[in-house]
Formats: sequence, structure tokens, C-alpha cells
Amino acid sequence: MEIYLIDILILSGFIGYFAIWNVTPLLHSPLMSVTNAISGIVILGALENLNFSSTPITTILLLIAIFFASVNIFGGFHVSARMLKMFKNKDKTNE
Amino acid sequence: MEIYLIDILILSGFIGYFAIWNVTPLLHSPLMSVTNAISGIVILGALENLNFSSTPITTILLLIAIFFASVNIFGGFHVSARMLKMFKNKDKTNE
Amino acid sequence: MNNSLNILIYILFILAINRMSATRTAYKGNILAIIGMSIALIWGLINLKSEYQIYAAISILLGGTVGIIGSRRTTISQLPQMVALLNGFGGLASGLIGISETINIPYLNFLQIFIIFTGCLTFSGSVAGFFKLSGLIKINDTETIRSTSIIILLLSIISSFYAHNGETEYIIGFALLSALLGFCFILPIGGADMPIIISILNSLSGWCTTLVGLSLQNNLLIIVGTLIGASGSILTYIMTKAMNRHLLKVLFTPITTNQSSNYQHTEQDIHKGTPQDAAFLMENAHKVIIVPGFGMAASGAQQELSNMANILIKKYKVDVKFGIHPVAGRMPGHMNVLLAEADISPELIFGINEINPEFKTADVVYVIGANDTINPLAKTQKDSTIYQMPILEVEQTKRILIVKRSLAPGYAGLDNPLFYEKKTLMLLGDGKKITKEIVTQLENDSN
Amino acid sequence: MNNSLNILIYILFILAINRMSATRTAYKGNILAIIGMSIALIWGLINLKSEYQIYAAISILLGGTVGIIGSRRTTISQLPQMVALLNGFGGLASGLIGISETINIPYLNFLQIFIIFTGCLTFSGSVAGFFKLSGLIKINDTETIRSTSIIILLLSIISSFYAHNGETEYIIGFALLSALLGFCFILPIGGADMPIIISILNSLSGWCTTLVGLSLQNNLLIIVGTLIGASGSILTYIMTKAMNRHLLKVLFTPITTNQSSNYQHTEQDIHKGTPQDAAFLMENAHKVIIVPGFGMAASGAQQELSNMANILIKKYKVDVKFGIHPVAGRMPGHMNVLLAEADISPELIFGINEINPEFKTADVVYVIGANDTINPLAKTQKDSTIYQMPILEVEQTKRILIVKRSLAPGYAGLDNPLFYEKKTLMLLGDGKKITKEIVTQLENDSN
Ligand SMILES: NC(=O)c1ccc[n+]([C@@H]2O[C@H](COP(=O)([O-])OP(=O)(O)OC[C@H]3O[C@@H](n4cnc5c(N)ncnc54)[C@H](OP(=O)(O)O)[C@@H]3O)[C@@H](O)[C@H]2O)c1
Ligand SMILES: NC(=O)c1ccc[n+]([C@@H]2O[C@H](COP(=O)([O-])OP(=O)(O)OC[C@H]3O[C@@H](n4cnc5c(N)ncnc54)[C@H](OP(=O)(O)O)[C@@H]3O)[C@@H](O)[C@H]2O)c1
Repeated sequence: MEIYLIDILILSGFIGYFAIWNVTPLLHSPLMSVTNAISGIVILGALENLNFSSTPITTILLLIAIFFASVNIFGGFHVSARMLKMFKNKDKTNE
Repeated sequence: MEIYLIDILILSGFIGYFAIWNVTPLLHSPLMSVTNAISGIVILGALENLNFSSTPITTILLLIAIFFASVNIFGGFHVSARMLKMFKNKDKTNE
Repeated sequence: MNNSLNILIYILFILAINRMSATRTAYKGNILAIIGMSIALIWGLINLKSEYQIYAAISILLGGTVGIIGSRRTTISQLPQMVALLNGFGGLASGLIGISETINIPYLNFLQIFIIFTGCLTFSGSVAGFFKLSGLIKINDTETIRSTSIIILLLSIISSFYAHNGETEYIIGFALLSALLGFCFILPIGGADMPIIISILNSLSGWCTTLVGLSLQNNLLIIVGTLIGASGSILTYIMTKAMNRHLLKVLFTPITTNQSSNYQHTEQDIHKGTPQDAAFLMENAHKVIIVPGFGMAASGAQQELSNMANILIKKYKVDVKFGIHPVAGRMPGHMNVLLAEADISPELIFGINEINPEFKTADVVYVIGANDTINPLAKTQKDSTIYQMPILEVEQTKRILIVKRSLAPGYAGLDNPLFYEKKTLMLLGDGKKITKEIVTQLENDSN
Repeated sequence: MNNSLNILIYILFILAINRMSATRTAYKGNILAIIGMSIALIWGLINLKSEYQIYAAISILLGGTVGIIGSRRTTISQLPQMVALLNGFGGLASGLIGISETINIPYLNFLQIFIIFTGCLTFSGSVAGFFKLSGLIKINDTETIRSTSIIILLLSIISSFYAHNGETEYIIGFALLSALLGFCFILPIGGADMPIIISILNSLSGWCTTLVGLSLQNNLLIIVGTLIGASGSILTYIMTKAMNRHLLKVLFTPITTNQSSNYQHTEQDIHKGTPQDAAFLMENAHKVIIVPGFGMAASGAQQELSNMANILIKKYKVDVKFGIHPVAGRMPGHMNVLLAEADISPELIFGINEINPEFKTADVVYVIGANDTINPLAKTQKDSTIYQMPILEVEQTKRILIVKRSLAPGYAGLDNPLFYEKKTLMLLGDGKKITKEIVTQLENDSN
């Protein structure tokens, strides 16, 4: 399994590389903002750990983590949508 | 491990997708020819199996497989190089 | 079931990121990512022990509300700092997960130490970036901060050995030190380099996710984290190339804000103009190039600018083009977002390489709130933070109109010799107000 | 060690394929792939039991020699069939590996059955493609072959159940049936669709590698195979789009070679011209568009064409452009390879979308050995294999010069109404010879 783990890391890295390489600078900001929101997926880690939480401290820490990850996720997608909507509208008027 | 196996298949598929998507039609032929040569990597399967070959028949089958894979590999790279050299030369004269 | 959902989610994310490569599909990309995330959240909640479900749901709701309200309250020109801050929250979440994992554990493994370190550093670095971008902190004495951060680095390395033993106090101490390090490390970095820093922090938040994934053996987190980590790194690389900065220089060269001290001018050295002068010059021109910068964003002048361009094109048959520097504003693509908002046709908008040959043949260039991106000192002043950054070659045009509120320097803290040229007319005032006055004048003039 | 080499090898392959996306880097990409493969071969040999090393090395050497000699002997216009054939050998190797694995095994698993099936099918399909591309086989009665292949398909499915039990005779039978199936399946497919077929087979050879990798639990084979399989599938998709063909139609629509029977002409219906006429028309034109097709490749006229273009440009100040149809010739990019070989500047070469609006304003179009790609019937003749394929709109130009040896139809077996138009001048003869005579004439004429 160790063997496949490193493969997964490498392959994912390549996908990140390919996916980004063609993006026009114009879209770098929304791109950052979307990937930023996506990285909030770490919230799953907090939820998973919550199941094994043994003390109140860890529970509280994890709930705080969930809170902040949610700020990141919702805020991030909202900010991205705001930026991207402008491009989208513009595109429509040009068609 | 099963879990990671499917991940590897999906991720590799995506890489194939990304790597090809931007290729100009102009280079489709050399591209096919290079990927074709690369698929000759299956020769490693024949070499690996040879170590466990128990009967003369399997040995012979595997040696034939090695032979044909080699035709594919060497011929493929040679053909690709021939095609690509023309583009390369042209590029130089333009610089 | 669990794993096929994981696969579905990361496929959605990959497709989403892929869609971000073209303006036409980018919005849909965001929606794909939202769908993926919704599935993840719902599935995560369902799999939770029922006693925790309600608390987790409340946390998510609260966090979500805060996030959305925060985003709503943000003006478009504040988007960069908002992105920075959100990024930090992602890092904080990872850091907290890391800390919670270590409580009641006799020994930490390297992974957990890494998670805490990276998470806390990403958080505090992003907060520092947020402050800098909002202009809430200005740093002069960078040297001291840098030496301090080296000491903190050493301290946190040492403390990591203690934390290794799993005692909660040490772990908290280590976390705090890591956070302090991030803050002190980012603080002295040149403001002009902030987008690069955000990109680095973005990539770090991805790697945090990978680390958490590794520690939980969760393939979804591993794949998505690595994806973001790698894409952030590449974005960083692309940006440093666009700004012609070397990454090591960005991180370790102290800013010398006083570099412009030998270049002191007063308002007497400039030629002041009025909006009427500007309107006159532009309506009689064949070709006008508009160069917006951060000041356009700050004053929200994009709609007026769009009106101005339209009148010039329709009424006065002027050939109008917009020239956009890749790092104009406070984030990459900042100007493009704003011009798109104001419905300016993309055919009029050109990047630095396309527009630079055109300045020679233009009659008037209208610079609004841009400064560093047109500063010719980038070519000569070796000790400036923008040295060798490619600039828009505005100085080649016959007449230069520059709209800004004062003779204050731009983001890089550098004076701009263009202001004092004979062919330059300075229109001092708020960008939006001045442009509006020009529009009024253009409307009244007969062609 | 083994695994880090595996990783190194597939990283090299990924980088190689990535380099293939631009002409500037493509050659280096091939070299990266060669390096990766060399490492693989050496490592594979080292890891072999010493008693087998010598035999394996000899096989590799023999195969390599055959491959290189074969490639050297291939003329540039034969490259497509060569690629097809090599592809088949890759499939054959996988098939043989699959068969050898099953010998002395009580039960086959599904994977092994798949390997044998796909490998043999890829092999025989590629051989059929090779024959068709070389023109060694022409098929008229496609219906019978199609019905036969359905029977074979059924037979091979049935035999796979027997083969499942691991008895060698049945396995061999199953392999032969699979091979027969590939052959009969590819044979009736329209010649114009061969590049799509090659691309499919290319992708299949990748999937074979994946299957072998799965059966051997070898991550290198799995990753590389999937990579190629996926890229081949996408290439197929892109090509069907370029040709405006639907994949299912490509595979299952019978060709009706006699579609042109209602369109019988003789040489009396055409206007024959001489190279002198052609030279005269072109040297007095402002703008000439050259449209090459398979005939240019077949006659090797590219160098003469380059000379002709040069003289027209330099001596007669004519605006010369080349218009290339995406499927001109016998493989995608075929024309581009040849024009590159003849050192024709890429600035003169245009794709279908760029060149089509230009035919209206050109004075003369010089078509050399192109036929289907300029055939207006593609727009009207619903039952033809090229129906709805976008064509080069040569018919809009004032004068059309067409060089070919006869009035024979092109690859799709379709007559071409352009030949009989009043504004068309047919130059019957070998492409290279005629072009050479035109060049001589152009050299002698005074401008
Ligand atoms: N795009 C990015 O990715 C990014 C991110 C962070 C930093 N940066 C850096 O930011 C700089 C961008 O250059 P830039 O030319 O766009 O901007 P700049 O050099 O920061 O200059 C902006 C100018 O706008 C003027 N201004 C501010 N508010 C105004 C208002 N309300 N009305 C009119 N003018 C106003 C300011 O002068 P007054 O105060 O006199 O009005 C200032 O000189 C570069 O140094 C770049 O490296 C870029
Ligand atoms: N590019 C690809 O990917 C690909 C691959 C396979 C098939 N195809 C198909 O091939 C066709 C390509 O169209 P195309 O217009 O390039 O070619 P074409 O339609 O095949 O026509 C080629 C013409 O060249 C003439 N010719 C042959 N040898 C010649 C010589 N030595 N000198 C002068 N003329 C010669 C032939 O007429 P004479 O016999 O009268 O001389 C023939 O009509 C399409 O149907 C396409 O779908 C394309």
C-alpha cells in the first residue's frame, strides 16, 4: 500500500500541474479562491475524528476546526462566485 | 489496496486526458506514434513472467512476446523521431 | 459506498479546477466544486455518531453564515485580503485537527508535528497577509523582524522535540511558536509581493490537507490536498515569472521603503490639468490607451471608465484600448474582474505584450490609479522591489494623463519620474470623480 | 529500488507526452520517452534470472533491429501504415503474455481472458488497418464481412467459457477467434476512417498494458497503460469531431463504394491544362492558395511545391498561402510533416478555419493530389462516407488548378464535381512532375 500511496501523491501532483498550467493570468484570482475553498475539504478529517473524540477538549477543538473550515468553504465559494459571475455576465452579452 | 488501485486508474486517466487535450492536430500522428512506442513497456511484463516460466512453451511464448514488443518499441521511437525531426529542423531555421 | 463517494468528490473537484481555465466555463467550475463539497459535507454528517451530529451541524451552519456574511460585506477591491483570510482559516482548521489528534496520545509522530506546524503557520501567515493587504499594518523595520523570526524558527524546532513526547503544554507551545513564526515571516515581505505570498499560503493549505489525509489514511484528502498543493506551487512559480521576481528574493530581501528619498518633488514640479483639458485631448485623439491600476479599484471608477470609453468610441470615433498589467491592482486578474463588472468588451482589453508596442502610436494614454506598473524606475533602480518587473511603456506615448489623488508613491513605495515629465498632465483627485467629470465634459462637447 | 525506478520511468513518460503538445518541445519529448524505456529495459534484463538473460537480450536485439530497419525502409508517405503495424505488435506481445500466463493454470480469471481477447484483437485489427492503408486490400462486400464478424463474436464469447477452464487447446482457439474478430471488424470500415481506427487501436494497446499490469500487480504498467488508453480515447474523440463523424457510425456504417455510379464522366467533360497555363495564371495572380492532399505525399512533391511557392513570392510578389485540411493525407498532421520537411515557413500554413474565408479573395487555388478534402459533395451527398465533413472551400476561388493523375476518385471513392467546372483546369499527371515543370516555367518567364 505504501507503494501506491507515493504513486497517488505523484499522480495528483501532476494533475494539479496540468490543470493549472493553461489558466490565463486573468483567472488566477478566482482559481486561487476556488482551490482555497476546496482545501476546506479537510473538514472531513475533523468530522471523522469527532467520532473517536474521547475528551471534551478534543471535541471542542474539533468543533472549532469545523467552524473555521466552514467559514473557509462557504466564504471561499461565495467569493469565487462573486468574482466569476462578472466574467460570466460579460460572456453572455458578447454572445 | 483495492481502494488505491481504482484511484490510480482514475488519476492516470485524468493525466492522459490533460496531456492530450492541448495537442495541436498537427502533432497527432507523432503523438500516437510515441504513445504507441511507450505502450511497449508491456515488455516488462514478459520479462517478469520469464522468471517464473516453468515450461519451454511459456518460455518461447514470452520470448516471442519480447521480440514483438521490442519491434514496437524500437520501431515506434524511430518512426516518431523521424517525424519529429522535421518539425524540429523547421523550428531552428525560424529562430 | 464511502469510497465511491470519495472518488466522485475528487473527480468533481478535478473537473472544477479544469473548468477554471477559461472564463466561459469558470463559473460552472465553481458550481461543480460546490456540488462536490455539498456531497462531502452531507456524507460527513451522516457518518457522524448521532450525539455529535447536532453540534457539528451547528458549527457548519455558524461557520457558513459567518463566511457568507463576510464575503457579502467585502467590497470588490477588498477581495484579495478576504481570500487571504479564508485561506488562513483553512490552515487553522488543519492545525486544530492536528492538535486534537495529539491529545491523550503518548507519542506524536512526525506527521502530526508537521500538521500542527504547517497549519498554524498557514493561519498566522495568512492573517499577516490580510493585515498587510488591508493596509492595517505598515512595516519599516524589517531587519529586526527577520532576526526575530529566525530565533522563533529555532525555538519552534527545539519545542517540536518536546512536543514529540505528547505533553499538551508543549504541544500548545509549539503551535503558538509556529503561528508566531508564520506571522513574523510574512510581515516583512514587500507589499508588492503579497499575491505571491497568498499563492504560497494557498498551496500550503493544500499540503496541510494532504498531511491530515495521510494521518487519517483518507485517499480523498490526500488526492485533493496534493492537487491543491501542487497547483498552488505552480501558480506561485507562474506569478514570480510574471513579476520577474525570484522566489528566494521575494521571501528574503528586506524592503527598503525609503529608496525614494533622493527623489523628492513637490506639486510645483508637475503640470496640473483639469478634466476639461483631459476631455479635450482625448476627443481630438485618434488612439487612446487606458491604463487602470489599483486606484481605479479603490475609487470604483470602472463604470465611469466604461462610459468614457463608450463615448470616445461612439461619439468621437476614437480607437480606444485598455492595457492591463498582469499585476495591476492587488491580485492577479484584479483589473480584468473589475472591467468585466463594468461590461467593457473583452476585445478592447489587452495584456502587456500586446499593448506595449501600441503606446508608440497612441496619441494619449489615460492612466488611472496605476503607478508601479508604469514606473520606468523598474528598469533602472536596482535596489527597488520592482526592479526588472516588466512595465507598461506608457512613457512612449505623446501625451500622458495621470489620475491620482496626490504625488504619493504606489504600492512599492517608489516615486515615479513620469509625474514630472513635460508631456504629462496630472489630474489630482479621486479616480471616479475625475473620470465622471471627463464624461460630463465629453457629453457636452460637440464632435 | 524497483519502485523508485518504476516511478522515475512513468514520470519520464508523463513528461514526454506533455512535451508532445508543442512542435518546439516534441522532439525532446521523444527523447525523454526513450530514456525512460531504456531504463526499463536495462532494469528488466538485470532482474532476470541469469539463464534467461541471454535469450531475452537476443529477442530484444532482434526485435529492435527489425523495428529500426522497418522504420528506415518506410517512406514518409508510408508512415501511417507503419504506425498501425507497430501498434499491432504491441497488442500481440500483450496477447502472448496473456496466453503464456494461462498455460499450466487450472482456471483462468477474467483478467487473463480479457488480456488475450484485447491483445489478439488489437493485433489483428492493426494488421487489417495496415493492409487497408497500404492499399493491399480493397473491400466491396462489407455486409457479408459484418455478418461474419457477428458470428465470430458470438463464437469467441462461447469459447471464452471453455477457455476459462484452462485447457490449452481452448485458449488457443479463443485467441485465434479474437484475432479473427479484430480482422473482420476492422476490414469493412471506410478507408477515410482509418486514422480514427488507428487511434482506437492505439488506445486498446494501452488498455492491454493496463490489464497485464493488473494481472501482475505492477503499478508502472497500470499507470502507463491507463495513461495511453485514456489519451488514445481522447485522441479518438478529438478526431471524430474534426472529421465530423460519429464514432458509432465509423464502426458500424457499411461503406457504399458505388455511391458515385450515377456520376460518370469522361475526360471529354474536363478542361485540360498544361504546366505552362498554370504558371501563367499563378504568376499573374495577387493571391494563390496551395491545397495539398494525399497525392502530394504519394508523389513526394513537397520540395518542388516549396520551390514554386518561393519563386512566386520572391520573383512575382504573389501572396502565397497553404491551406491544410485536418484529415488531408493518410494521418492527422500528414501534410504538416511533409511541408515541414520541405522547409516551408509555418507562417504560410493555415488550418481549415483560417483559410476558408480566404478562398473568396484568392485569384488561383492550386490543388495538388487533394480530392475528398475539397469535394463539395460532402455538403450534399447524404449517403457518402464524407457527408458533413467540413471541406476546404476551394470552389469559391476564381480559378481552380487541380493536379492529379486521372479522374479517379479519392480515398472515399467519391467522384468530384469540381473537376468538371468551367473555371477548373485539370493538370493530369504525377504531382511532382507537373509541379517541377511549373517551376521551370516560372523560372524562365520574366516578371
Ligand atoms: N495584482 C497583483 O497581483 C498585486 C497584488 C499585490 C500587490 N501588487 C503590487 O501592487 C502594485 C500594482 O500597481 P498599480 O500600478 O496597479 O498600483 P500602485 O502602484 O499600487 O498605485 C496605485 C495608485 O493609485 C492611486 N490611488 C489610490 N486610491 C485612489 C483613488 N481613490 N483615486 C485615484 N487614485 C488612487 C494611488 O496614488 P494616490 O494615493 O496619490 O491616489 C497609487 O499611487 C504593484 O507594485 C504590484 O506588484 C500587485
Ligand atoms: N489525414 C488523415 O488522418 C486520413 C487518414 C486516412 C484517410 N483519410 C482520408 O483520406 C482522404 C484525404 O483526402 P485528400 O484530399 O488528402 O486525398 P484523397 O481524397 O485521398 O485524394 C488523393 C488524390 O491524389 C491523387 N494522387 C494520388 N497519387 C498521385 C500522384 N502521384 N500525383 C498526383 N496525384 C496523385 C489521387 O488521384 P489520381 O489517382 O487520379 O492521381 C487522389 O484523387 C479523406 O477522405 C480522409 O478522410 C485521412
